[in-house]
Parts: sequence; C-alpha cells; structure tokens
Amino acid sequence: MADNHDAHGAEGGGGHGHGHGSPFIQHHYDDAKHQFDSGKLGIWFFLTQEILFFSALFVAYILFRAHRPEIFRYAHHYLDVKWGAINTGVLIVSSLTAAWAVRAAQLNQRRILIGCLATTIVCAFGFLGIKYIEYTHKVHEGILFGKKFDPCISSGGAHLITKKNMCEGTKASACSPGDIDQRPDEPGWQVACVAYEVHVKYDMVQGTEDKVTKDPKTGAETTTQVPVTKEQKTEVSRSELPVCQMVSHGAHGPPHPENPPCWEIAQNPNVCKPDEVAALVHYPDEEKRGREVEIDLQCDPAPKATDQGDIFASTSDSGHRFGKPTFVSQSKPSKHDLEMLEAMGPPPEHTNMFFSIYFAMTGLHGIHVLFGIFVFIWLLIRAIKGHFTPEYFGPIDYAALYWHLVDLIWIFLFPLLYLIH
Amino acid sequence: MASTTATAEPNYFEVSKGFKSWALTLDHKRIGLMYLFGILVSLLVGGAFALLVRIELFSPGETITTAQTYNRFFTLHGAVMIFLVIIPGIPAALGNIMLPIQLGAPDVAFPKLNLMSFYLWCTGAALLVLSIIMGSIDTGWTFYTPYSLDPSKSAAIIPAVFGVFVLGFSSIFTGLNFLVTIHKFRPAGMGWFQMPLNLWALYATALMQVLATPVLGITVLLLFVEHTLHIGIFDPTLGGDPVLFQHFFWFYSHPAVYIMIVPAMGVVSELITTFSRKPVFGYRFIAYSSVSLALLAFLVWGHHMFVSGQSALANMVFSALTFTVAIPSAIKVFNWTATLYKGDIRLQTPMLYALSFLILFTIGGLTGLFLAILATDVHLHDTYFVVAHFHYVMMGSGLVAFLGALHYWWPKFTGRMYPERLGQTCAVGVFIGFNLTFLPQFIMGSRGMPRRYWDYDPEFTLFHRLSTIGALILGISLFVTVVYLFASLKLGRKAPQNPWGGSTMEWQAPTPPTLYNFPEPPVLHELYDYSDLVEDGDNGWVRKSEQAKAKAKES
Amino acid sequence: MFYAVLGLSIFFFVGITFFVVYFTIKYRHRPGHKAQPSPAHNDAMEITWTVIPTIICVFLFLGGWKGYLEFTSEKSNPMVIDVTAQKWHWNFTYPDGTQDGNLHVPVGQPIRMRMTSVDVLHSFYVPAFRVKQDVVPRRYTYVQFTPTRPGVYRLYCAEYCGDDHSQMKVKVFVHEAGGYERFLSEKASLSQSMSPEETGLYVYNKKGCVACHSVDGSPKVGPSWKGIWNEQVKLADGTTITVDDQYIKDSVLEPQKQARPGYPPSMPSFAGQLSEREIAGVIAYIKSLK
Amino acid sequence: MATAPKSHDHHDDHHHGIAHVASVRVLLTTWITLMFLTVITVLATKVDFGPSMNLAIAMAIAAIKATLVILFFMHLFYDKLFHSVLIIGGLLAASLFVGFALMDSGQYQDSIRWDVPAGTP
Repeated sequence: MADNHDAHGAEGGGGHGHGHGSPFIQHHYDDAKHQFDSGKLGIWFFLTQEILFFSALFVAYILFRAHRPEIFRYAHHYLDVKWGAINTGVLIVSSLTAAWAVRAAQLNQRRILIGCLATTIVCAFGFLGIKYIEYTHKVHEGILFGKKFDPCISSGGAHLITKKNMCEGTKASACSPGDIDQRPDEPGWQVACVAYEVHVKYDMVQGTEDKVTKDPKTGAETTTQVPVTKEQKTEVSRSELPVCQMVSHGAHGPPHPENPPCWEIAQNPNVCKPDEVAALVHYPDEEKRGREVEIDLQCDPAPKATDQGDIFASTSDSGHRFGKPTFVSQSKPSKHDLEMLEAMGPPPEHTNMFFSIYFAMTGLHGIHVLFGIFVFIWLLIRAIKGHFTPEYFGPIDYAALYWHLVDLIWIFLFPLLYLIH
Repeated sequence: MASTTATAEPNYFEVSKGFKSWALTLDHKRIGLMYLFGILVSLLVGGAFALLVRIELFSPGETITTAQTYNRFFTLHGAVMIFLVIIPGIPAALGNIMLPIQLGAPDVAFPKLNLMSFYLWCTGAALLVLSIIMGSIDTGWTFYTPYSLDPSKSAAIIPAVFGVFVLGFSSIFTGLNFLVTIHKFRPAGMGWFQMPLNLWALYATALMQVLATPVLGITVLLLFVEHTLHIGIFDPTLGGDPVLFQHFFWFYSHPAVYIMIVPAMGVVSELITTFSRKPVFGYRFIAYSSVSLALLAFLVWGHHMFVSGQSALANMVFSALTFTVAIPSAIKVFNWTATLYKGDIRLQTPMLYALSFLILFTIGGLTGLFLAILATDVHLHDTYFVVAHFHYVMMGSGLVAFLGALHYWWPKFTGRMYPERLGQTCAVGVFIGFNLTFLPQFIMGSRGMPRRYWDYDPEFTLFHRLSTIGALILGISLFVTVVYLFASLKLGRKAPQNPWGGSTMEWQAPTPPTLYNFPEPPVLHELYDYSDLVEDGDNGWVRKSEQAKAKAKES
Repeated sequence: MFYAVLGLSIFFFVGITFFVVYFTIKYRHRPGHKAQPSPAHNDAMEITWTVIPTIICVFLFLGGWKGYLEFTSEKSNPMVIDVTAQKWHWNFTYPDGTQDGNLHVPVGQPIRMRMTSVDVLHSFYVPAFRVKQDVVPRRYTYVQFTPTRPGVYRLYCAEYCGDDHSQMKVKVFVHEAGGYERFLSEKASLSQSMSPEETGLYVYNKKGCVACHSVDGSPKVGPSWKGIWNEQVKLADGTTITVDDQYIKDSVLEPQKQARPGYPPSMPSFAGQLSEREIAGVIAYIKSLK
Repeated sequence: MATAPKSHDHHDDHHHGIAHVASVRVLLTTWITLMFLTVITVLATKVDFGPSMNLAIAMAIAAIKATLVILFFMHLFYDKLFHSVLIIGGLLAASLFVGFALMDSGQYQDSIRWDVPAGTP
C-alpha cells in the first residue's frame, strides 16, 4: 500500500546499487533517470514560481524608486555597502560549494560531498549572522520600516535638542513629524521634552493633526500633559506616566486643540544613555517649514521646562547654534557618519518606504536562506549516512538549484538596495 | 486487460484499512477523495453563507441580521467558495483522482508533495475557521487596502490572510505536481496531441497555478506583515499605495478565474464528446485555446480596476487585451456546439450538467463583453451586473462542470452508481435555480444596484425576491445532490467498468481502481474513437474487438 | 452622451439574447437517441469563427474606448466641486465654499468632481449619469459629467467600505436654471438662522453622525447620544470622564483619543469638516437629548 | 565511481550517469568571475557616471552574474531546453507584471498628494 513506496523507510543504509539498486528510487518511476528528471523538472517549476513570488517585491521596489527617487537616494546612506558586499561574497562561496556538492555526489566522492555541504551551511549561517548584525544596528538606530522609521542618531533631517541630566533618563517624549509640519505659523513654539526614540502612531497620524492648522491662535503659554494611550503603554511598558511638556508660547484657549496630539512617549534604554536624551523634531518639508522651525528653536526653553535642565539644541543644517549635538546612541556614529549626515539634509517624506521595502525584500530572502539551511542540514545528515549515489543524488541537485536561486536574488538585491548612487 | 472486474488485486479501498492508512496515504486517489470530502463540506458551508446573504436581501432594510453580520457573510461566502471550493474543486479533487488514471500512470510524480498539498489545504481551511472564531473578516474576499488594514480587525484578518497564503501554496504544489506528471508520465505513444482534452485543460490550469499563485502568496504575506509590523507598502498614511495592492491582487486573481474555468472547460470537453458519442470537433483548437487562455490570463488583470483610480492609459491597454480572451472562449463554445452536431446525445446527468454549462458559460461570457467595454464597464462595475456575470462564469460554469465531472467519474472512483433519475432532477433544479438567482441580478445591475449592499432601494425588491427564491432552489438541489452522492456509497448499484462508454484511458482501469490503477498496462486506443464501443446491458460499455477476442478465446 | 452609451448597451444586450436563444435551440434540437455518423473537424470553419469574433471585438473595444474618452477628457469651463468621502458620508464643497451632504448641480453645466477620501476606498457612483470613480485616500481622482435633465437622482458608494456601506447614499439634485443659486443662498441663510440645537440636528443628519450614533439610546457602531450629557463615562484606557463641552469637542476632532470601550475605533476625525459653529451645535444638540 | 546504466554523450564535458557533471575548472572559473564582478560593481558605485548610468552599470553586472550562475552553477548550459524555457517564461511573466504596474502608476503619480498628512480632506 501507500507506505511501501515511501522511500525513506527505516532502512537508510548505503545502497550503492546500480540501476534500480538504490532504495530511494520510488516505485512509480520507471528508473533512476525518470525519477531524477521528474524531480528536476519539478524543481525548475518551483524556481519559476519563486521568481514570481519575489517579483511582487521587485514591482514595489521599482515603482517606488521610479516615482520617489529622492527617498532611495537619501535612504541608502543608512545601509552599509561593506556588509552587503561581504554577504554577496559569502553567498557566492556557498553557491560554489553547493554546485561542487552536486558534482561530488555524482562522482560518489563522499568526503568532498560532506565538506561542501558543511561549508554551504556555514556560509549560510554566516550570511544570516551578518544580516543579524545589520538588523540589530538598524533597530538600535530606529531605522525601521513603516511607522517605526524614526532614526534616533542619524538625524540628518532632524533637529536635535539634547539635554543633559534631565528627567533622570526615564522620561522621554518627542514630536512626530506632523507637529511641526502642522504648526508653521505659530510663534514661540517650543519643545522642551526629551526623547529616546520616536514612534509615530498610526491612528494619530491618520486623522488627528489637521485641526491644529485650522485654528492657529495667539496668546498665553500653556503647559500640558500628554496622555498616553493604551497602545502606547504596552509599547512603553513603564510604570509612571511620562510627563511631557510642550510649551507653546502664544497659545491660549482650551489646552487640547492647541496641543499636537501626535505625541509618543517611548523608552529604549538600548539607544540612549540614561543621562543624555534628545528630542527630535522632523520637518518633512524643508523649504516651507525649515526656517520657522529654526526660529522656534531659538526661543528660550519654556519656563516650566527649564527647571529640569539645560537645553542644547542643534540644527544640523544651520550650524550648532545651541551647542554641540550630542549623539546618544550606544553605537556612536563615526566621523564618516557625521559628515554624511551633515551632507544629507532632512529625509524626504516617506523615507520609511525604502526601509519597508528593504526589510520586506531582505526579510523574505532571509527566510529563504533559513529554509535552505534546514534543507542542507537534512542533506548533510543523509550524506553522512551515505544515502547518495551516482544514481540517486537528486535531492542535492535540487537543493543546490534552490540555493543558487537564493543567491541569484541576492545578486540583484545587493546593487538595488546597497549600491544606490 | 478489458474485463478486469474479476482481478485478483484488491482495489484501493481494500488495500489497507484504518485511519492511519488514509491520513498517511500517498495514493493519489485517496488524497483526491479526502480533498473531495473537504470540498463538498466547504461547498455546503459556503452555500449556507450564500443563502444567509440572499435571505437577508429578501426585503430592504434589516431582514435577519445587521449590516456588520451581513458583511461577514458575504466575505466568508466569497472566501470559502473561491479559495476552498472552486479553485481546488476540479484540479485538486477530481484532477488528483483522474489525472494519473487518464494518463495510464500509477500515481502523480510526487506523491508526498501531493499529500503535503492536501495538508496545506487543511491548514488553510483551519485558519479560515480560526478567523471566523476570532471575529471573522468583513473585508470582502478581495481584502482591498486600506480597508483591510484597519488594526481593529487584525485578530480576524491575520489568520485569514495567512490561511489564504497557505492555500495558495497548496495550489502551487498541486499545479507543480500535475505539470511534472503530465510531462513525465505520458505513456509511450501518447504524444501531446493524443492527450485527452481534460489533461490539456489541467495542464493549462497548473501552469497558471504555478505562475500566478505566488503573487497572491506574496500579496497576502505583505498584508500579513502590514498587520503584524505595519510596514506600510499599501498604507497611504505611511506613503504606500493602495492601488498597488489591487495590481498585486488581480495579477493573481484574474488568472485565478481561469484556474476555475479552464479545468471546467476540460471536463466539459470530455463530457460532451462521450455523451454525443462523437469525437471532439476541432481538437487542436480546443487544446490551443486552453493554453492561450492560460497565457492571456496574465495580461488582463487591469480590467478589474477600470474605475479604481487606474490611469486612462492602463485602462485602454487592459480593455483591448481583455477582448483577446473572448476569442479562445468563443472558439471553444463553437467547437462544443459543433461536436453536438449529428451526435447521438444521451441526456444523462453529466450531460445535463455539460449542456447547462454551455448555456451558462455563453451568458457569462457574453455579459463579460459588457464589462470589457470601457464605456459600459464604468457604469456596471461594482454593481449586481458584475456579481451576476462572475457567478455565471465561476459558479454557473465552474461549479456546474465540477458537478458534471463528479457524476461522470463517480462510478469509476467509488465503484457505485448514483441514482440517475434523482441526479437528472437535481441537475435541472440547479439550472433553473441558478438562472432564477442571477438573471434578475443582471437587470438590477444595469439599473444601478451596487454590490455588497446590505440594504437597497425599494424599487429593487421584486428582483431581490426572485433572486432569493432562485437561490433557495439552487441550495436545495445542491444539498440533495451531496446527500444522494454520499448515500450512494452504501446504497448505490455496483458500477460497471465503463458505464458511459468513455473512450479515454481511465475507463480501462478496474472499477474502483487498484492501488497503482492498472494491474496490466492499459492499451492506448485512438482518442475519442467511439466506433468500437457498444452497450452491453448492466456491464456498461465494452469494446467490440475485445469482446470478439474474448469470445474467440472461450471457443 | 450617456444615452449613446446606454444605446450601445441595449444593442449588445439584444445581440446577446439573440445568441443565447440561438444556441439554446441548437443544443436542444436533437435530444434522445439518434445515432448518426458525423463530420470531423473543419479548419476553414474554425478559422472563420476565430476571425469573426476577433473583428467584432476590435470594434467593441474601439466603441468602448471612444465612449470612455468622451467622458474622461476634460470639459471646457467646468464647475469644480470638491468631494470628500469618508465612512460613511459624502461632503461636497461648492466653488463658493458652501458645504453640503447632498450634491446640487445646475442643469447643463459641465461638472468636474475633484474627489478624495479620508479613510478607505469609496466610489462615487451616480447610476443615472453612468459615472463611477473610486475615491482614493491621499489622492485626487476626478469624474466629469454634464447633467442634462433636472430632477433628483441617487448617488451611491460603490466600493465596499465597511458596515454602513449600503447607507452611504445621498441625493443628487439637478436644478433648473436659477435653482442652484437659490440653493446656495438658502443654505447660507439657513445656517445663519438656525438655533444651535437645529444646527446640531442638521449636522447629525447631514454629516454622517446618524450612521453610527443613535439618538434613542440604542448602541450602533458608536455609543448613542441620548442621555450622555453630564454623565460619567468610562474610557478605553480605564479612566472615567464626564461628558462635557470639551469631551464632545475632543471626540469629534480626535475620536480615538478618548475612545469608549466596546466600540470599534472606526470613527474618523471631523477636523476641518465642521466649523466651530457646527461643533457647538452638536454639543447643544447632545445636551438637548436628555 | 559507479557507472550508471545509461549514459548520454552530448558534450565534451564528461557526462556520467543521469545528468551532466560540472568540471571543477568550470566551477572555479565561474566562482572567480563572480567574485571579481562583485568587487567591480562595488567600485563602480564610487565613480559618478550619473545616476541612471550608475544604475545601468550595476544592473548590467548583476545580470551578467545572474547569467553565469544560471548557466554554470545551475547547469542550464548543459540542461534540457525546456528548463530554460521555464525560467525565461517566469522572467517574462514577472516583467509583464512590472511593466503594466509601472505603466499604470506612472500615469497617476501627479494626482497623489504627498504633501498633505493623511486624514486631511
């Protein structure tokens, strides 16, 4: 019955047979070649499928790059060509060993086969290791996809207001891009709060900011506490309600409408040292808004905020007006980074899209690599058991073909993501 | 071979028993049967949702449920019917059972992969059930962004899209398996143009499954990631493009329509030739048109998006390309009609379904022209006209052909006959019920009744009522059909080897087939040659030449 | 011109009916058992019926394309009306800044709708004008038409947008000469003369509040307005708040910030769509619903 | 090494058993070329040829590398023609996808309102 032609029975032994000798030739095939050819055709169909599977991401990439080239030009600075190039090399090496493994299996060179398979696995792990380094680096810097994109230190586009000894390192807050965008006309608007990392909340950005533009007011200053919503709390996981003080010179009336609702308080001890904190203010549209923001920042710290510490503010494109910018990440930016950031200017709006695509593409590719590792480990075990013979080496060939495709995709991803000029 | 009913070899039911022998089986027939069971159950579930939708629409305003529940009903109806019933219907269930036998092969190329596809299907189905438990999706089966990005609905959408992702891979692996099987397991002497048309259709279908489904996979995967990580490729608030989602989605989902209809065309070709006792008219044209439909399927997805904010240029190109699809479809209809010409038509249940198919498909196809014409589509898009059109194509044609094929091959793979008179009655019931359901919808649609409406203007009441009554007739007929099919497993008359006089290879296999289908290698006869077959009472149809040989042996 | 398109449709509908009947007769005309020898395939015939549909299709396409161009190409001197769609109502802003929930247009005047959505996809559909166009968030889409006959028509949302998708329908008033101007001036004087409660009721009905909030105490998509004034309500974050001027205003402008538990967070912000006067009206209206 | 029952010779490369066996020389040459091209492509970005030219160079190199991998590592050079048909078919389908989507979205870019925050009417 069905189970009899399950090839991987208990009798795993080294069937160095000829013709029908291999125990792995399944019942319903005419002979070894028939099985091999069928499998090969199958894997080619599978690879075709894979091309289409990835194609959608390439479509997204091409579309966004074609229409928003400035995002790509800007964002690629965040990627490190060095790591990308090393990973390309690693994958090519593993591709070679995978191809060689096929040859070894065909020629019954068991030792070489095992060596090649092992090397492939090691390279694959190396690849993932490097990806891990890159990913964690980005996580630390807040260079993430979608709404999580908010670079903490790479603030070429962000004004940095750094404060020392403020809030004992626990309170943090910042203004999301919307704030400044929305309040260009208000004089004396100030930020006196601290931030480690900025999360722009989805629903807040979605529909709640516009009213600020609608009623610009003038008048007295107000200080308000920004409530934290439920979602934020789960993200922040802190016991006390952070007090974020946003001081608005020249605003009056009921506090709420004047306060930008898009505040987010977050804490990430990995990013910032406890005694150094920074508030980031983005201005997505430099030409229109940039100057006003600068003017805003020249104002003195609001009275209610000053008692908490000094404010050093810096605007990267207009010189260090308030003192040196203090970069507060554990992974300190290099000199090169700083120069680069100076040159880059503010990020275009929706720079996050690049990282959405970056993470989608490399993530999906990474999953493929991971899957490949499992397959190769399985092959390695079988190779050690001596399952493969010149009549039966199909699985190695198929896995190698799959692996080459994974390599191929990386060959395209590397220049597309890392080597943008 | 020939009179093999008395083979010593046990048939595939008898080979082994017990739960494990089914759960771990690698036999394509058992896997196919398990699919069939799952699909019939899903059909009833999806049908129940459809009836609930129709009953709600019996009167304007709230009839039995709120708008929210109604939205879930039609979403689930769509998702279940499309992903769980029609797409796997003919290929995965009937194709699995019949494809190797029609090829004269012992099994599909990759039996383990086949079993895995089945379990993927089960997983996908389970995830959809989970999504119902988690609050149920109400996005429509199309999951259009940004509506489907609503974070408050994540709990239901995440399992649903992941389920669809898994189902997609089930479909891909099935297609891959069939492609390789057809390539590598044709018996000596069977060239591409000696293949039964059903196999051509399955080949074309599998090609689309392999090429189009991965795009669905990545699309729903992205949707999944949007919900878990909010990466924003489709989210306009983050700079994404919601119209892009529709491109992604329809790149798959248009071919998906052909994944549903092309195998239906395949089985109908078989049914019509067998029951008119005539070779198919214009074999090559039908074969080519199957493959060309498969290729053209990739060029026309934009016609789902004429008013979506797609550009005028794209609208023009897609409209023009869409018309090309009409041509192979028209060829097929003409050729089938010509096959009937001067035939000896027997109106048994499968043939009734095949003829229903012809009529329904013609209506479905011709109304498709309205939707391809840009000027009229703008008016008709997203109205009941579209609803009626695609039901004519997908249900009226796809499902009716599935039922025809089911009745046609039922005796072969179960070894039992279904009750013929009841079958004919239900076939007529399905036809009448179907038309009563959907013809009024064409009229409503052309008068501007938008789809997915829980409530409607009173002027449409009459049409909605007709439609609901039709749906009830349809539902009852389908339910009775499923019941008598299951009952026939126990009560049915034992089936002869060749009850319909089919000339293709599957009728040479024992009834029901043995484990590897053919105890002796089958003989390759000329395709669709009925001159040799004669009726022999309860023994079904036999070949004259072999009867003579057997007689000669005896004497 | 819409009638030309309609004529096209009717023509093809007749054509289709003819085909269907013809085929039906053809299929049915030889039932029973009639064994007959038969011709095999016929290339000439098959090629013919490949080519003829092809030619028909080319003409169909050209006709459709022409019709489509006709109503997408820009008209001279159109009146531009801004349309905002959101769950689940429409807001039309006329050239002079007047806003209304129904569409009012003068007869014979080419209209160009400049449309955008606040939340999800919607679709602007007036069956009588044979126009339909999806409304996409963060994007403008356009639709054009010239109303030819005065009257009242229906405007639907044709792209599925959630629970009250089927309630997202309003009226199109095609005014005779002078009627449109009258509408504008009436609208202006109406808004001046209404008491705050009346304004609130007006907003409630015209700005889509009615889709989610009842005034009889029964919960719909959102909480009912009846009897909540000055009550203590629980918020989703666990705190309790009194329903007062400020709370209502906040809820209108930033619905999700102080959301109530048990209701889906699906209410869009009405910032920019309601004037101070109108918000005050809503507050007054809620106050009156004791 | 075991000799398989069937052997087809259709190349000067040695061809054992049921499929083509790649020679070490071919494998290594391919590999070295690939590594070399990787270095080249990185270096090429340091030089400014103009943004579109740089992209073209990078993509051309990637295409060459991909072809090398397909032809030699994946044996397609020696393999059945149908497998090439498959891979080309897949690429064609993907490029159709890209092409149409690009054609469409290119047309409506000017109607997208990048400048306003979402939620604004």
